[in-house]
Amino acid sequence: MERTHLKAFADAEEMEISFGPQHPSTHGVLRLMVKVDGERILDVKPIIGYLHRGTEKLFERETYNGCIPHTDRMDYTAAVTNNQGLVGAVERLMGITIPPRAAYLRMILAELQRLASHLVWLATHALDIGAQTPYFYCFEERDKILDLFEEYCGARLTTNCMRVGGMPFDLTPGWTDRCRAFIEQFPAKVSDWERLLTKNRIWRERTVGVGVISAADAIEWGLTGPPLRGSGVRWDIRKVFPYDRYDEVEFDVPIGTNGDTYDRYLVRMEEMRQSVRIIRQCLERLPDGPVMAKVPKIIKPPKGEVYFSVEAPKGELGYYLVSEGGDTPYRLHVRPACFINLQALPEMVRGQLVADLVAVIGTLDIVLGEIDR
Amino acid sequence: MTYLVIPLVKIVVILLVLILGAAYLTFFERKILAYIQIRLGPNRVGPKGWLQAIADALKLFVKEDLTPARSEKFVFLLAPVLIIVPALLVFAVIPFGPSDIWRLTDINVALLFVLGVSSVGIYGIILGGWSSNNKYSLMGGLRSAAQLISYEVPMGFAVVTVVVMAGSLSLVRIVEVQRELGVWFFLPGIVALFVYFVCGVAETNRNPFDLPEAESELVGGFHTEYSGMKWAFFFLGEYANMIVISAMATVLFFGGWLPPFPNLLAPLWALPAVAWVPPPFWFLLKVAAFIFLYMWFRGTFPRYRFDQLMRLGWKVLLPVSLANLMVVALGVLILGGRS
Amino acid sequence: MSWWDKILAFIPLELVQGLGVTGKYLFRKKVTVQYPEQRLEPKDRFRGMFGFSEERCIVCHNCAKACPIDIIHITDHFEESVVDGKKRKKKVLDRYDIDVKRCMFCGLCEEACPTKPVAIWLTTKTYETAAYERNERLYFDKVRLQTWDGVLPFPGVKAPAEGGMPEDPKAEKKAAGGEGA
Amino acid sequence: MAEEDKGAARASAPAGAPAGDPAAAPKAPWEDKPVTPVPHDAGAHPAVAELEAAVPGAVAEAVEMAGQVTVVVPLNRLLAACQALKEQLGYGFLVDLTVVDWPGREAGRFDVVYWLHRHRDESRLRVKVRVAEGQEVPSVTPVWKVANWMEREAFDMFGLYFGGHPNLERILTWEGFSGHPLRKDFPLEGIDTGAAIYPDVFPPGGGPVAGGGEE
Repeated sequence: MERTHLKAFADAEEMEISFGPQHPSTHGVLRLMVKVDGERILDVKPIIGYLHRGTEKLFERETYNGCIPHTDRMDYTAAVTNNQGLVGAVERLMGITIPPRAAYLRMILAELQRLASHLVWLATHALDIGAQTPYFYCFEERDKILDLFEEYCGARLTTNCMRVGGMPFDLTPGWTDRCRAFIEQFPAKVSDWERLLTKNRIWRERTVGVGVISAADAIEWGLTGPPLRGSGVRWDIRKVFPYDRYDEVEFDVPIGTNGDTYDRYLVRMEEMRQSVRIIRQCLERLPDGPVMAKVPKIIKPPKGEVYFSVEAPKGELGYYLVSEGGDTPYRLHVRPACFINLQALPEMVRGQLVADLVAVIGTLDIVLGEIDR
Repeated sequence: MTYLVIPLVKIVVILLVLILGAAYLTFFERKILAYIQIRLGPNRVGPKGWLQAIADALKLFVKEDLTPARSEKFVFLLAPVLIIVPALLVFAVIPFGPSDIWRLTDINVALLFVLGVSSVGIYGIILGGWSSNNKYSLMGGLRSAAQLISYEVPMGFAVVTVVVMAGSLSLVRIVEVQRELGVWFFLPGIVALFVYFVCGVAETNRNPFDLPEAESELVGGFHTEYSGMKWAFFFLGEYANMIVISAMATVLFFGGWLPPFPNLLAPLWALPAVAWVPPPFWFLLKVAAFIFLYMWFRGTFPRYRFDQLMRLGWKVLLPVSLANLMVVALGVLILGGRS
Repeated sequence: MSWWDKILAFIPLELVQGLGVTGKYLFRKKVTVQYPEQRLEPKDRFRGMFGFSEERCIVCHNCAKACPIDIIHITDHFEESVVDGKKRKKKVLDRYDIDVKRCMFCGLCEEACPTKPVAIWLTTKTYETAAYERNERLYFDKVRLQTWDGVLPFPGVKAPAEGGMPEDPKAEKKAAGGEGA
Repeated sequence: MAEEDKGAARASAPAGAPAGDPAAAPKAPWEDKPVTPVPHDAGAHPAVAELEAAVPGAVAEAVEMAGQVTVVVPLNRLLAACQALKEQLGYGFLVDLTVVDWPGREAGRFDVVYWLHRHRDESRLRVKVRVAEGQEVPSVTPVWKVANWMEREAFDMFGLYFGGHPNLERILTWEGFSGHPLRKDFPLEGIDTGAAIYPDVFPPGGGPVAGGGEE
């Protein structure tokens, strides 16, 4: 009697596995209903919402500056870029121009955040594929970045470091030196990790040709950020709609060719180097002057609507702000990059193996805080 | 009387050393991994963390032993036993030193015995994965079966290379031949050593071939549902198997208990200052080096995928080991082997 | 790719290179901080446990309004007193509670505080606020906010009631909207 | 239009603004009062004209604000307009889809907002359609695959039905959740949800209330 279920189990051709929400490599509370035939994936159905906190509803009761801490908690590995998008949207709607020093500070912090976010990605992606050690190397570097954040704004993860109209504080004395010291030693570390992974035959076998998505499909599925660039589309908000002072710095937008996991890996590694390049230029040019524009004490944008997006580490992070002229947003919608990138997951893994599923989740670099909001 | 007592004492000693050694291997592994990962590792229990292994064992002893409600109870219980017993059994024939004191027994088909017994261990994994009634465990068990089939064959051929060179299946004899020839077999058999060690890593389910447990894919693989002492048996079995593979590599390719350059430096080893060093010291040193290699691998490499692992086994290691066997056999034929 | 390259490709040189990287790190200085014995010192602007000074507070409710999640609860009343023959009305603080367990340490309350030096601040370097019973131990009224009953101050930091208050409105503690330096 | 976003950025941020010499130059833009963008009619905007030419009657209203063009499309022309936008005008990338709730508005309670991007000249266009409560919106999933989850989210949060959607389920809240959280009439402090999940434990209306239990 007891054996019947095992027998049924053995006879079944398809098996449905519930992957998550407590699975070690679903990067949070993602749940995937995976239909497999042996180890081959027939279909994947993502189930999300375990971390839904109603952020957009909360925005509707907060003052504009009060919204900023809430954005920290969406993509919690990249709080600075989240802040940047929100304040950018409000500034666009109010027509505020921020002082150049504030703009450069924002760029420095945002690029540091991009490094930190990519480090988390590399750490967890490598861990998913089975290499434990890069995790610790990456987190060591990330901690140095978080130290810089802590020195600047007092928090390491949920920075809340921007205000409508500029930056709340100026840099502490010596911050630029420490930042420069960090970015000078950083590229050598990237090379170390690349020696560990890039040419490694196991790493290549695990990533080349896995989770392929063509350029046309990538656009169709709305991918942005490294997943789009990995497919060979040279498209970056920083270049297309430059915000802050991105039009004044030089940097390249790396692209891949095949749109597979390996290309996305290479793109992100190169983006880290480009970020270092941007930070170096910003530190050289960092002008003196105020860090806060003249803004009214109570921020009341005019009636109207605006969409403003930044190139977050995960892709295009957009804020759609509808104002009725009050001191709280009438509606503040977030266009989360991860949410939309995750949607392409079933398309990318269908027909591949369970081990690839893990690799593709890692390469999409999702953060459930942003997906569920 | 001595006929019974001395082997019994030896068995007890070997088992104790082995189990304690396996327990402490976990400690060393954590330490080495931590140092590779610029951490300190366990250093709280006891002086410098030296009691960590004991604490872990104690924890596992007192931990609640869960059996999934709809599992195959008997097989579920049998699996950990199946994995640890063969791993321990192998040590019956491994020679730690030249004289009879340093080994339990010397049988003339020791190599066959080792290969045969150690492959039984895989059944523990397969059965454990199947009987847990967990999909992740089942997949872990299936992967393990595939791995077993793919890697037993090239490993066998790698070992045969040594047999061709030594002309014997007795482990003692193999070491003796290495001493007589004055050259350890890793030099003529470098390819065989490589194949053997890769297969050994795969057989023990260690990184980069740790697919059956593959934590980031299958949660815990075949031992997802195990806890407490049953789980500890899996763990002990894994580490005991590592010791087995390392010990075999030492015996087959690195001259077992022989000190480095036994003939060239013979006067040095005869000096009273070093002559008191018992032969097992050299043996254990070499084993430790191999085990360190295991841990170094774990700290460096990503994990292979299931189909890639099979491809590596069948398409690379098998032809390489076969070709190598032919070359070595030819060499032995030309140089006047001793068979 | 010639046949020689193909054979060479069999030899896993890049794996050895990877082993070299991890081998190099094996002998590097370790970065672990042994927590209870060693503590990382937070930076000056670090947002930690609340400090509050009742004498500085002018009961303006700005912090409560600035708080995005409304965890600062303030009630007050007017007290009339006669000083030098003149009637004076003074706001008196009845209750100043912070529900620290829900706090997200954004620091907006400190920025909103109009007094100089600030009456509420988070730059205390103190982060060990863990408690077994969050509803009791992490709900701070105005007395506990100043005496830090149940909070372990960071070594060298004093509780507000013992004088551990920010001395001067330093440049970095300026409120948002202040002029740049 | 290629410059629509860039242009706005430039207009409000003159390049090379003097940082070191504020006294000589006129007031820097960040020291002055902000120049608030004003919405104005964009009927003549080339993108709007193109759309009107491709699908006659598709443009009910066109507004430009802060360099961003909004086209209001009548509900019955939506699918045709979207198809034309994608296939003829080249808006291959649906950036965002969301809903704004305007309770009590005469023209229909909801605004469904589509934010499109064209890679050809990197320009963007906002398409808006007004929907009354209970009215069905044609799904744009056949046009842009990416709309799938966005529409599911809009359904989940606002209770808008997208006709022809392949899999219109709740996405962020759970199946069986009652209410649509981002509607303006949904209480901020949440609703009693315990009853819906554990009908045996909590009687209807007697479940734990989100945000309750404080003080």
